Amino acid sequence: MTVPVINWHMLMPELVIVLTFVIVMVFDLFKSIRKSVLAWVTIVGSAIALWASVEMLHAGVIGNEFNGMLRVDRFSMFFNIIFLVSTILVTLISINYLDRNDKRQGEYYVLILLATLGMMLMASGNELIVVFLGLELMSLSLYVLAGYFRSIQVSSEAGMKYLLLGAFASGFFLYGIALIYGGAGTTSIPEIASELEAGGKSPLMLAGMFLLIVGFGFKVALVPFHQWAPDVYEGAPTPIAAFISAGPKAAGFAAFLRIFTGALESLQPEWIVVVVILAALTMTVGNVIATAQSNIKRMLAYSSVAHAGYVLVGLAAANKDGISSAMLYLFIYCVMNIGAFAAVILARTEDGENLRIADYAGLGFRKPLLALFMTIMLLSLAGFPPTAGFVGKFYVFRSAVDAGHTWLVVVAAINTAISAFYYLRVVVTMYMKEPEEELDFHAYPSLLVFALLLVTIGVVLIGVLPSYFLAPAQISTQFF
Amino acid sequence: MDAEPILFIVFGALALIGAVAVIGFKNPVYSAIALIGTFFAQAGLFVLLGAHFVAAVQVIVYAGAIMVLFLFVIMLLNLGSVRADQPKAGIAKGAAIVLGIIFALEGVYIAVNVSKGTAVAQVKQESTVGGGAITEAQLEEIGEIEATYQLTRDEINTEYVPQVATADKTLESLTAVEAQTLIQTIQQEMGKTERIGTVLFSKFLLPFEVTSLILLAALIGVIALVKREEPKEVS
Amino acid sequence: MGLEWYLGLSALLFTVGVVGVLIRRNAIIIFMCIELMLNAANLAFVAISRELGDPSGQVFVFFVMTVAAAEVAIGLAIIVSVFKHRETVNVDEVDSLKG
Amino acid sequence: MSVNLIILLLISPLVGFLINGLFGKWLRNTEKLSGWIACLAVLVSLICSVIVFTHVKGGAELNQTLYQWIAAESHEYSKTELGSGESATPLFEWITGNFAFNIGFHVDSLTAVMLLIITGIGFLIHVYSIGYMHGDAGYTRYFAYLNLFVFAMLILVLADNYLMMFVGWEGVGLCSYLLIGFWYEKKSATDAGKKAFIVNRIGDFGFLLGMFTLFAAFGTLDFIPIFEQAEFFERTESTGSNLVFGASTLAVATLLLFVGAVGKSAQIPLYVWLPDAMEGPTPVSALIHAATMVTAGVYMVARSSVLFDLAGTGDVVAWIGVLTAAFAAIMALAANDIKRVLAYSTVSQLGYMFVGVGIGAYASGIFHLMTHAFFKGLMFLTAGSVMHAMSNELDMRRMGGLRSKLPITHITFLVGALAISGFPLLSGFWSKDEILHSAWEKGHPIIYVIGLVTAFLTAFYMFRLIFGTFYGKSRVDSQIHPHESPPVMWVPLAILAIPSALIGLALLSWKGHDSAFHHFIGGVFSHHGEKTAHHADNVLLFMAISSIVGIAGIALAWVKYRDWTPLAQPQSAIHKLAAEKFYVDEIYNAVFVQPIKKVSQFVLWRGLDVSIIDGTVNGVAFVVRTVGGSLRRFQTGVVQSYIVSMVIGIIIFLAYYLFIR
Repeated sequence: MTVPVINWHMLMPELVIVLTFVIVMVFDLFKSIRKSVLAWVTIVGSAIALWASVEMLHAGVIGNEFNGMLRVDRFSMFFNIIFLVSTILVTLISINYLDRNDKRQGEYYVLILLATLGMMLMASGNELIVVFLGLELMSLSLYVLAGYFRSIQVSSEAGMKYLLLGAFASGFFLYGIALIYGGAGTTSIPEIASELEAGGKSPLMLAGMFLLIVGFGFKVALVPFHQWAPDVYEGAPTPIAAFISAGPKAAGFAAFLRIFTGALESLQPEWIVVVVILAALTMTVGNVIATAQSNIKRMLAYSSVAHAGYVLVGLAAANKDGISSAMLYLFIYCVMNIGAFAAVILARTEDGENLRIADYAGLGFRKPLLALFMTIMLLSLAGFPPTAGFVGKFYVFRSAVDAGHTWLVVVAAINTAISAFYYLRVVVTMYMKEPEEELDFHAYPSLLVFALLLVTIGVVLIGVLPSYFLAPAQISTQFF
Repeated sequence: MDAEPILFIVFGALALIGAVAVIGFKNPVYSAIALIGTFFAQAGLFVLLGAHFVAAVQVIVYAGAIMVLFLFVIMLLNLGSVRADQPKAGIAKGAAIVLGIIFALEGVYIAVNVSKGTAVAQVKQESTVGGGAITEAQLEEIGEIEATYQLTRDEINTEYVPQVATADKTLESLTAVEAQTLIQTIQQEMGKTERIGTVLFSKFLLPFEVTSLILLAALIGVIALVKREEPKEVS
Repeated sequence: MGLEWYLGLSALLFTVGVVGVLIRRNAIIIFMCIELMLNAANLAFVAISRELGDPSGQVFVFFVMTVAAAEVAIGLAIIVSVFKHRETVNVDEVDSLKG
Repeated sequence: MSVNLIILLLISPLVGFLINGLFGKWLRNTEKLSGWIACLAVLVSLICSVIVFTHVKGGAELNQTLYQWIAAESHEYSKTELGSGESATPLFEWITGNFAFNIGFHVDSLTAVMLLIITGIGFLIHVYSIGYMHGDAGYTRYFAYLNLFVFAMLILVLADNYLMMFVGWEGVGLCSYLLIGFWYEKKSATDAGKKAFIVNRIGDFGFLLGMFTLFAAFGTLDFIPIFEQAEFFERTESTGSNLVFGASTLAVATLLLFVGAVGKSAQIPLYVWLPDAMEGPTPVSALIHAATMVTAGVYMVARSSVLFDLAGTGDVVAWIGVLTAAFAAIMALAANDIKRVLAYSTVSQLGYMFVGVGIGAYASGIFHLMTHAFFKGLMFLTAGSVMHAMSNELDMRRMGGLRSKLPITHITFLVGALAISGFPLLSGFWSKDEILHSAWEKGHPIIYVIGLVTAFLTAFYMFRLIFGTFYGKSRVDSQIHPHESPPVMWVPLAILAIPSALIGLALLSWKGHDSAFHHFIGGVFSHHGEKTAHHADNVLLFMAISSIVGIAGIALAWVKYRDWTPLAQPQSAIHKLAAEKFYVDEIYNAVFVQPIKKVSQFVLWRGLDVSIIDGTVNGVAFVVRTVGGSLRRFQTGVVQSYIVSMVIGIIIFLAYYLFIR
């Protein structure tokens, strides 16, 4: 075995991201460069990487790079697109936010890019240890970002909670890898698969498999590993809360899919049981607690917990339909959830962020554009046609029914009804309630409006033209 | 060879005692020192397992660097005193210990059943071979070893074959038993720095690069978190 | 010595780490206990690595140590910034985010 | 007629909305510009509509599916790469077999007429608004909403299926709601907006259920397949193998759809929102709450004429219509606020339209829809002009004698009033007479009589309004100096006055109801044989009766209100009679209006919606929230409690894998 030959063109998206953060770091050294330039470099770099990913998805490039450590295929490209879209949107909504809060910006964007790179490694890692390192790269960057506003007490608290709980979950994840290493004698995903075909299931493998679920379950906030999410979302800077709710969740599911449908496919009957139970628990607990929230960030946090449950419904189907619909759902979810957080940022007053749902009273007339954006995002999250959220839920539920998980879909449908209750409550507050006090709402920053407009167009477009978005997801599952 | 059980018990016991002491001491400084003890004991276990390089890194990185950082922060925040550092009392503590015991039972159960249908068991089966000439499987395995460690056939013939066979044998003329010993011998060598390095920079090049990014992320993260505020923010 | 013994020891060390995380209130000590957990996993890696005759397990340990170092650096930085606000590292008192 | 033309027609107001909505910030300083952009957008639509009209007149029809929501075949990927035997599955296959929701246009003569009304009147009202809204803080917002409204309304009439129609239906509702509450600083405005929203929701719920029923029966929501299937089953008297179909199914479906129409078109008992909707800017009242949106219900019934005919539910429609017409006319007698009078009058005239479509005289109903759009739009705009002159004063008791101050406004208003009163040869005369005549001929004498009485009341209250406002002595506050509106406002008035007066004459031939308009639009409703020639012999008699009734109403108003002094105590006998009449109105108001208001508000809204529907929903919601509230307690904020639940979860699942498996 020699030093691997590297096909650089196969690593285009990753390399572009690396180059981008190097440029950001260098630019950050010059005091004369305006800080918003850093954001634009980030956006342009991510956009180039996004373009490369789209092209590679289109072309159907397949490669096993670095001695099979990295698997470049449509699946990883599909997830790269999710990550990069999230990164671009989050950067867009961060610019004004950071300017207002007057913070150091260079590190912020570098960390966002590093987290994105970690996610990309998770999606393309073909070796458990690469997945672990990708996960850690992502997590470490996010711990810092969550606690980035150290002058704000809750931000530090969010960072600390995320870090302590995240590191704890990483310990289990690592132990799971060790057990699988012992059980299968390798950590390479294709080799584990072939080993398992030969050998039977052992306590070592089963335990290892479950500990991996714990690791991913923590990152994607499944009940009972979800409790960090509301606290961290509330305390973290709002764009970062949006980021944490989008990219890492998709990355967790990407790695989960690759490992569980790739390496652990022959254990499918074993893990589906837990996936189904976790799906039901996650949806129900997330939605039920969300109804009792009065802070919009916390509400969105619990709602994002519930959404992870919907994705699991797709995974429970564990066939091509189920997986592709879950992938599409993740894409849709990331876009609309970032949109919802962006609307929260937009709803700020001169005094600061406006997080009480009660403060949204009367927005429908006072700030019609903002209220419209918020309404569209919430309707999409609630799954009303013709928005993207409806399409996503529809495909997921259908595939689960086809796979015979009827009762799970019944639970999911009841949960959708519960979720409509708390999403619509915000809409009703905006349009039907009189404000208790006159709030001096901040002017619209044009970038934020632009980002929201992009998201809105995306949400409606996916809702109206779903098959254009489902088709890439379907062909991206071909490796299974 | 027979020293292993004794050494295992000694180091294992030390590691466990150290670990329990970490959570037992009220003073965080003592805890930190107990943790260093555990790390040293674990380094001993690594040596016992033939992982010399890892043992060295364990001492240097963990005991040397990481723990110093811990101690430094404890001193910096002046947490050396006992104040507010008591473990949780009463029910919480009891519940935690009950949970711990159940969890430990599950862990031990996994460990006891390690040989049920796993790859590890397969390796053991393969190693019990009868007489006769070297088998195809063994030749294949040696081929893999060559690839992994970047050894040439000549090197094996000159360096390792004499260690397991008396006469001027070559690899191909070994008996199955001798070949098995040969494989084990080479694998014993693998803990050496040179071997680890070879694997690290060939097969695991990508993860290695990623660790550099992780360190970069940590570096930037720490700078972002503790860098002095901009002057205008002080007001 | 069979693999069972090493794995058993590793499981025990891991458990001690978990229990430590549960019962200690000092964030720094909780953090040490997490290091203990990572170390227990390392022990399992090395033991399995020897059993399989495969060097990758040892390489993993190397990676894990790097990750642990990075985690400690960031973790301590965050703990310091929490301490600046509250003059405490007691996790029971850091609970303004809840509900 | 190409689809691109329709798309241009449809998209143009949307573009206007986007420009004003998104770049309003930059347009704010040049408010004229945003107004003209909006006008231009509608003008483009108007031109397209005219072209469409000429095509349709030449016999063209269009029913084209633009896009299937989830097509049976997927796109490039599936064809090239999914390989044989695999294709993206259509969205609704799961539900029924093979359903795809289409976005498509259905353009026939009915659509063409609606398009002309919407874009023609819409354009004039846009132009008028430039003057009317001058200097308002929400100028660009106003025009953005107005364009969005036109867009939604166009979707509603262009749709080739119920679902798309419903999208437009909701869209116009949203715009209406936003525009009623346009001046959100006024609490009454936001209250009125909410009232409109809530009352309309009841109707929309009916529409939605009706759609579901149709879908369950026919497996599609497209107009043409539904109509064809319905006729087929009727003809063959067979029931489809897997269709839930029968006469009662259609009856249920059409009645549910009609509930939607009742809400949107402000009929008993859901009319209550429309008078309050006058809180919005006056051009909005003219466009949305008189000429276009409120007629959507009539349009929907006409569009579904096949179903209503087959189900035989038209009588219900006609009766609701005529009762509403009479009832609203009586209420208009008692109102003193100009816009309120006009609002009740709108409700009343919508009732006429429902009589028309209910008794099966669809073309007459649509004809009245069109003439009403012109003269009621005109009257609202003139009312706006009066308000403009009178510094937003609306009470006619504080007006009088404005004739000389506002000559153009006076003339145009007079034209509108004569038209609605059924003055011979003016547009309202023709359309109203047609409806009444058809009612008699089709065997609804009671409806005919009530309609006739209502026609009398209409002429009476309308001229009470005219005399009270423009004639007699001036009762205007001395602080106010009435002045004629700027050209940008009165030119649209003058233009609108022409069709208001003459459109009936232009479209009618003297041979009774077999008019040019009927020729043009009749084909849409030809399925039930409306083409059968009318008996021309009675036509003149009926026309004479209508004329007499209308003129009598005007005459009575002249007698009583020619020299109105409402602020003084009644002295003469005539004044006393007037006062008594007033008194009767008050009783009527107390006996009928309030109870029905109460019925709609308390029984329907509070009773049904709040206590039953809301009660159930709230009950469930309460339980969920309570559970959620108690689960929240586990979120203590302390890291270790989170770790405990993680560890418990891990232990349980591990035990499951290790010991149970």
